[in-house]
Amino acid sequence: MLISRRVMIASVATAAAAHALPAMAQKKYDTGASDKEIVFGHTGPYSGPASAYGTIGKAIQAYVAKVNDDGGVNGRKLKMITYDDGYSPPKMVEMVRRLVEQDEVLFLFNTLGTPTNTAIHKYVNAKKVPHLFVATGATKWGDPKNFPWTMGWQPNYQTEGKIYAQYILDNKPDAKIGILYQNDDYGKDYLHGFEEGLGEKGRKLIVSKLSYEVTDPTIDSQIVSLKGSGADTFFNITTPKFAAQAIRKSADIEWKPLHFLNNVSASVGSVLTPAGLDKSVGIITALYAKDPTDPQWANDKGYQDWLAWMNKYYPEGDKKDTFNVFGYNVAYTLVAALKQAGDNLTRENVMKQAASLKNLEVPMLLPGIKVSTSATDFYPIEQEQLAKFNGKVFELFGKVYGN
Amino acid sequence: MTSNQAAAPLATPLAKPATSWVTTGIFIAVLFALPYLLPVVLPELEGIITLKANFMIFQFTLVIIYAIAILGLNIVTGYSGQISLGHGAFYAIGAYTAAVLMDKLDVPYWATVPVSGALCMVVGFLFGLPALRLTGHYLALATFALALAVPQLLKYKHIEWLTGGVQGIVILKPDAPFGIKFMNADQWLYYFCLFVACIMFWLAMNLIRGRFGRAMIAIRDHPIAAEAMGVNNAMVKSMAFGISAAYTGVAGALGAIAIAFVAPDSFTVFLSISFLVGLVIGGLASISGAIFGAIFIQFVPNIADSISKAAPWAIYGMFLIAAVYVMPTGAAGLVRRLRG
Amino acid sequence: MAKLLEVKGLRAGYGPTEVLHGLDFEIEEGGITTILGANGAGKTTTLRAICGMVRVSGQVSLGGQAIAGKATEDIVRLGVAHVPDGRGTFVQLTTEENIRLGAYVRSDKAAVAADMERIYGYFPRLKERREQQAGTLSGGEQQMLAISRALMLSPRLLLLDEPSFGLAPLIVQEIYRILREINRKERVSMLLVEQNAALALDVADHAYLLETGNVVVSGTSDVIKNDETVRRSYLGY
Amino acid sequence: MEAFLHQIFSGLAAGGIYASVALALVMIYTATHHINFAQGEMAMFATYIGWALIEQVGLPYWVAFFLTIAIAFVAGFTIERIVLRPLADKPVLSIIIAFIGLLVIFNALAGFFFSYTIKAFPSPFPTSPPFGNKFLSWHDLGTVGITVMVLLLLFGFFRFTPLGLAMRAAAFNPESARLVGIRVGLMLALGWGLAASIGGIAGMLVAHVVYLDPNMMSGILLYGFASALLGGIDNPGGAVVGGFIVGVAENLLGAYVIGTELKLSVALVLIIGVLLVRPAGLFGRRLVTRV
Repeated sequence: MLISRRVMIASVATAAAAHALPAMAQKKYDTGASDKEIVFGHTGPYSGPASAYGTIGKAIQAYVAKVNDDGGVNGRKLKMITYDDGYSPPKMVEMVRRLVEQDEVLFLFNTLGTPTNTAIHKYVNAKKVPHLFVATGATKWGDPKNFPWTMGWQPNYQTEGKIYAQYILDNKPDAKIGILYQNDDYGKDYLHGFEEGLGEKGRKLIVSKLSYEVTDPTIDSQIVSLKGSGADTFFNITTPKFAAQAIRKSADIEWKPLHFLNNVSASVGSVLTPAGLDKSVGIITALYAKDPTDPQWANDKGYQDWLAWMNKYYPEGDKKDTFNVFGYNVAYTLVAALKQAGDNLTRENVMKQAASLKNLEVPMLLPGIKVSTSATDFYPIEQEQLAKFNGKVFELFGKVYGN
Repeated sequence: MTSNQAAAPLATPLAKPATSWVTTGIFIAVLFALPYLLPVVLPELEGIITLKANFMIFQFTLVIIYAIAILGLNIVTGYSGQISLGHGAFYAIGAYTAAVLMDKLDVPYWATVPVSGALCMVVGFLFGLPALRLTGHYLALATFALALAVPQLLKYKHIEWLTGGVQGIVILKPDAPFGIKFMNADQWLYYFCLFVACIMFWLAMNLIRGRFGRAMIAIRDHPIAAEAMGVNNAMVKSMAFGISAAYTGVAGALGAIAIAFVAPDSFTVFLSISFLVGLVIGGLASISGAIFGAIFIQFVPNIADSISKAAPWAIYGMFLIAAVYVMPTGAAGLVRRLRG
Repeated sequence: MAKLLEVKGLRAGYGPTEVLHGLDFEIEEGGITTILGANGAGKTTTLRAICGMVRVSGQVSLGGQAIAGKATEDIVRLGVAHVPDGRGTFVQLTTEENIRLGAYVRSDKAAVAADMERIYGYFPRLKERREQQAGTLSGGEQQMLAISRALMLSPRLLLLDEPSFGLAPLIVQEIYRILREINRKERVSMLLVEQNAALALDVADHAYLLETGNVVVSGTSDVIKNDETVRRSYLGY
Repeated sequence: MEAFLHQIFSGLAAGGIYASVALALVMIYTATHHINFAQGEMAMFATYIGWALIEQVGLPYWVAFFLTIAIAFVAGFTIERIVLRPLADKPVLSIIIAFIGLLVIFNALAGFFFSYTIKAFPSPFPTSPPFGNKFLSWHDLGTVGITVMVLLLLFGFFRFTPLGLAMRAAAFNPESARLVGIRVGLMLALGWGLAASIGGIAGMLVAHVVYLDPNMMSGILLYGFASALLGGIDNPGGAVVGGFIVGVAENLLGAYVIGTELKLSVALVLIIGVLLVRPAGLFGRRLVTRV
């Protein structure tokens, strides 16, 4: 009797479980995920020489706050744990290990910097922790064969360099090219892509190639040398401060080359305005995101949503700062991937979903530029469009490069 | 930094070694037991000892490494009285030596450590011979220049084949040897570093209490008298600089092995400044001070970060100023005061 | 004669060590008083205590005004000039800048200029070297410079810490001759600390003898000079 | 040839910047015998105040300029009183750590209050090139002019005023300074105030050229430091000349000799070489003391 009753209860329970199975089937969790929340990790340079990028982490946090206010992702709140890595590779290793081993996050998101991410590249792949949408434009983040747990996000620097090279070969095959680049991984990546795009023959067009260090107070001397080299085309691989100096100095010494400015510094408000809008006319750049300081987007829905979000969730943030657009866009991408993952919040599925984004439209990306990934394509944004500054706005022109 | 007046002390030196043999013994025993003590002290770690405890063991590994580096700086600044803002350079040279040897020549990791130390000793000595003719601010500028120049040299295009340029070198993290099963890579690395540290600290103690140590201290306190007594000041100072560089180089090699990656960005000027901070806050001319200093530079930035994401450096700066208010002779000096 | 400085129960020391264990002495207006004693008796500390350069307790009054515990620069402003042990030369400044600094707290420009000329009258060698860096002066010249700087304050009380130290006998004689002259002509009261007791007793009116931080003997110079036991047991000549 | 002249003149323009920063370093050294590592960050912060006064409050340039100098003076004075006073009798290295503390605090606070995007700082000088030349702008000339003016004022102040003399005396020998009635603590605080003011001037001149951001001074301070030591740390005139030498030498080396990658390293090695031969700097006075 007793036994049969126990059996009966058991069988009822089994039946109930069996019945519930279809609905429950996908509720699978790895560490960091639960019915209530999804915990993920992030690091950024809140202190130290690269602290200008710290705002990206703050913007992501502000976006997470908005998502949670709107009800979270599939009913789960997002919890972001973020630490300061000071742009130092050893510190990054420590902080990422803390996130993975002590905080037990589900995945890592948008960790910043090429040397810093290189330092943890092997580790996260050995641990099989999704390492999503890292904030660097190096090429190595899209290597699913060898590093199936790491994925980039922004168009990589090499691709962008190739776009400029292609444009020069098509439109100015007799150019005499002068290049100024920052002497670090970022500058060299651009340079590498550009030279590769020019090809064996095109490389002969380069008449001068100069570098600067971030500690240099000014780059006036380099601009003077570039002018002296007779270059009539200028590829400007510099961060905002040096970009503004370069634009102004070349105007001051009346050097008027065909000027290509890397996307890193293509901000109307925080680079061209300080440099002088009149001095910036004719600058060509490759864009993929909307510049919040470019008046052409003033009535754009995506921009207005962004502005409303900035005002509500990140009022102390600088609205001229393109990094705040970057944070918003990348966080938007993440939320889309997580939505797609549904209730199956294993590390494997998160990675799988991040690698199956199909033509995702992100509000602060340029119209027509979409986020797409696949099991073999770990470069979410590969499209960029050239734009020329007309004294007021960047006018997009030509085709959308990339696929 | 102060004027060239010989009377102005660089720091208040501590008179005697802080710790007795008994306390030293207990301390070392605790360090050796640490990987097994952690789960006991923090019961919530039980059962998951592998993961959470591993991270802490990794952090303590870093503390040990920094302690060796600070000890090295202490030899030159604390005992020999020469200010150096450039020891990050030796840390970088040590780290790159280890990385290049492992990456290009497949030298086993443990063998790279003495090589790094030896190379740094030579570089430090050669740098010291001319540079130590400078004093005060001038030496500070020279050493600071070294800290600034080394990362730039490391990415110089003509040695890129060796150093990996701006990309740096990724190396393999060593596993426990002989197929030891009860120890994972982190624990093994901890013991390896601890072992090296014990040797280095023991050597330092003997060095400082010996003839050479007395010569260094004599030069620091009474340069003219020392010279008159037949001490070759220039040679002793340069040797001290070389030995100090060797310590920091050994630390750099261990650091490279622990992090399994080197790049120019790992060795900015801020690293050198951190060592100086660790040195002063730990306690000058104090061997145990190096450990306190290492704990400070390892953990206080994390605390600052946890207090404010808006401006962690502002918090860190306040910690720095507060530390010199409360402990003008460093943590080692404070401990001494509390004891007696 | 009126008392310029009265000291009662003066204790002073460095850190935890007390050097002076309750001194009582006084200085008469216009006179020269000397403090004698062996090395380490507390002579220099006594002078430093009067100027507030060390931690003190007890009473020190200058012309009836309590000065114990005041800051050095405030005591100086009350007219106490100090020729310190080691002369305290500003070695990087010129001779004349050193002398000008002596009058830093005075605002009577015309009188300062006059004083400067008068002092150059006492020490013509300094006038010759007025543009020279003070660190390059000889020991005797630096001592003269220290005295000149102190005099520029136009002090009521001049504290002198071993002005003969390390100088050749001829120069010592010259300095003492000038000190006596200044005392007589300008009525500057002086408190003189000396190891060379014979020299000090020669110029001073009154003497105190210190031993390990206590006054053991006091009296007029003549009395002490002629007291055989004191001379033998304390002064050693 | 034209390019060569261009390099020389842009070196002179950069030299003007280094000179103005070196002058601030010499100032604080003369007054306190410390080299303040936080000097650059303090100057940067003062420049932000100037920027806010011009761009946000809307004051005319020169009003904001002098107001900033005054604010910097008060701030420098206050920092000495609050932060450094309690450390007065502490070991030198403790004070250096406090400087490092101040450096990171100001750097972080500037980013926190003013964000990291670069800001254009106006120049009070005309934008058209002076006398039709194409090598130097009015701002470059103005920088040199103001730096030389500050230099002359400082020289006069230290040489001919009792207060200036007292400040030097207090730095050289605080104990003797007290014995002539100088309030040494006050002198140190005044020295900090003056140095902060000069730093503010330098910052405002520099910011127009390099753009204002929280890390504006990190590179410049090093060049300023090198210039000051090259010229002689106790010699304001030497520091200014040192600034020009460093500016021109760095440009020419980078453009014609060693390339831009190593120019900083090589420039520093050269400076150290000079210091080995002339330990007190090119124009510094070797201190001679007889015992």
